[in-house]
Amino acid sequence: MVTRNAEYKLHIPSQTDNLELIRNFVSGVAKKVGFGNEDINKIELALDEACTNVIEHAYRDLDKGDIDIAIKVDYQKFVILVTDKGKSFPFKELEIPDMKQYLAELRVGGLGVYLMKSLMDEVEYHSEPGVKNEVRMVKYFLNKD
Amino acid sequence: MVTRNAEYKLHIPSQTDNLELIRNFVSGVAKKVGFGNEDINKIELALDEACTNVIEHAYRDLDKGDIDIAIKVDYQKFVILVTDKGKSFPFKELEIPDMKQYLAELRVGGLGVYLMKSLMDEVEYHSEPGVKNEVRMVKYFLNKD
Amino acid sequence: MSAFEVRRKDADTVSVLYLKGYLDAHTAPDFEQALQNLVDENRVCIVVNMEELSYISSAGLGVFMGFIEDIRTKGGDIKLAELTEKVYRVFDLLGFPVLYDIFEKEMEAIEKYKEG
Amino acid sequence: MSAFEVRRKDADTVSVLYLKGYLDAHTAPDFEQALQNLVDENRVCIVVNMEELSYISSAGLGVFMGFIEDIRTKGGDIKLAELTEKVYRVFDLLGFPVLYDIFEKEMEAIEKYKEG
Ligand SMILES: Nc1ncnc2c1ncn2[C@@H]1O[C@H](COP(=O)(O)OP(=O)(O)O)[C@@H](O)[C@H]1O
Ligand SMILES: Nc1ncnc2c1ncn2[C@@H]1O[C@H](COP(=O)(O)OP(=O)(O)O)[C@@H](O)[C@H]1O
Repeated sequence: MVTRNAEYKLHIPSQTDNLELIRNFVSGVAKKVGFGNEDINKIELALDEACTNVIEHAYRDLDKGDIDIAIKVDYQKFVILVTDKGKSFPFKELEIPDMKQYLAELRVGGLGVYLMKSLMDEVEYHSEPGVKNEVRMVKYFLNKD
Repeated sequence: MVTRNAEYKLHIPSQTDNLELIRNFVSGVAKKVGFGNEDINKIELALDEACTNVIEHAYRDLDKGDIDIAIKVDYQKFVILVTDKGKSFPFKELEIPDMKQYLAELRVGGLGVYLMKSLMDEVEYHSEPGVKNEVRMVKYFLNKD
Repeated sequence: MSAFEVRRKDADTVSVLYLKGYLDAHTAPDFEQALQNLVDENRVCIVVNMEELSYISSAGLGVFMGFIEDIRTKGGDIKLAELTEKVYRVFDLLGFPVLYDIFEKEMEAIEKYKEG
Repeated sequence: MSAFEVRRKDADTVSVLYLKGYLDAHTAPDFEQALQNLVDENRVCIVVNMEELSYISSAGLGVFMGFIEDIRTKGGDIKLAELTEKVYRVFDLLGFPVLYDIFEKEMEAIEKYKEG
């Protein structure tokens, strides 16, 4: 029996050597709530990308920082909130690459947000500058159970 | 390089089908901070026992509850705090079984706290009745690094 | 989800239960049920093969303790075989080897029933 | 910790890098270093065998993109071989098969260099 309507939270230092723990956490919860392997892999990668950005950009100039990951599950959807207290950025102005052009020009980097958007059903960014920044990603349960 | 001086937290619904996630969380952190396999296994089992007790005793009569697990690591020790908001119990009055007698009498159950104490260097229980209960377990780093 | 599985093999008067995965408070009821079925069928010469058991907590140990008296009264036993080092360490920590026959190989446990 | 490993095998003019484990922002520098070493030795006919690679994120993909131009300018290439389905899906999602030769078998990738 799959249990939904629950909240899982992980609080973890902002370091790349914690990405594996973060992936294991989210894939464990995603498996538990009934996602298949393909969706589990997508969710895992999307969260890795979101956290990598927090580590490498939001906390770039800081010695230390923490990442808070909250997973809220209800009967329709799987919501991941990634919160940091580092630097904010203008998410809406971010230029999402056209992959054909990207590859033709042999560009490097700048694929994280593109991946997040491709892998999840919804990706949003909210910032209260100086307080916290939050990435919100949603995956809906479809044709499941 | 092993990073110490950090805090990891997991917030999770009080259900036995979350024990696997809990074990993966703590063994991931224990591995990361440099414990060997034998210690990782001990820490994993001790936390399973502490959480099983919260699920089966502290929240026994409640439909729902949450467990908060905090791991605080510094250069000397690995501290696990397990917090619940369920029923408290008189930890100090608990009779710890004499295993010889226990086995001779073919007794059943009542091994959880005994195991926690055998596996960890320190085990304490604090309760603020009606507010929260907390199990605190410590494992020291010895002859490591 | 298949975090834990019990398979069963009946060989003559001996029944072998193969445990696989994680035996904890969540999965212990499955193991309990498998033992209960054996008792109900009066098949009380039991070997528990733990070659593929990767984890056991006190909830799992409790299942052994919960059945041993009844099964021995009925003239049977629960013998353990092929424990990994990790799982053996938990049994050993609690002194279980005093109470349970533990064998390296499943075959040895089965033979033991035939001898006695 | 060995969450990620790169091994290397030189066969004639071709060098094969074997990736194992998780290629993410933490481990990408190891892969980068292995490619840099090859470039420094002017060994630019490269096959990356990903049979044992269980995970890749954009940090890993970035390493491929970071070297491909320089390596092709030098007359070499990075060819990919033996991707698991999970890893292939990430490459595919981003359209990488347009830019990189991907082979089922390492041998095929090596042969391709020999052909010319
Ligand atoms: N969480 C974040 N905090 C601050 N800046 C960010 C964050 N995420 C993305 N950015 C900015 O957006 C850019 C694009 O991000 P992304 O698509 O993930 O690619 P990459 O991280 O490889 O540059 C980054 O280079 C960075 O400037
Ligand atoms: N976290 C807890 N909250 C409430 N009661 C507890 C808790 N932990 C242990 N107890 C009480 O202490 C007893 C002994 O616990 P334990 O040694 O773990 O064995 P068991 O859980 O198998 O009974 C339990 O039966 C229960 O009454």
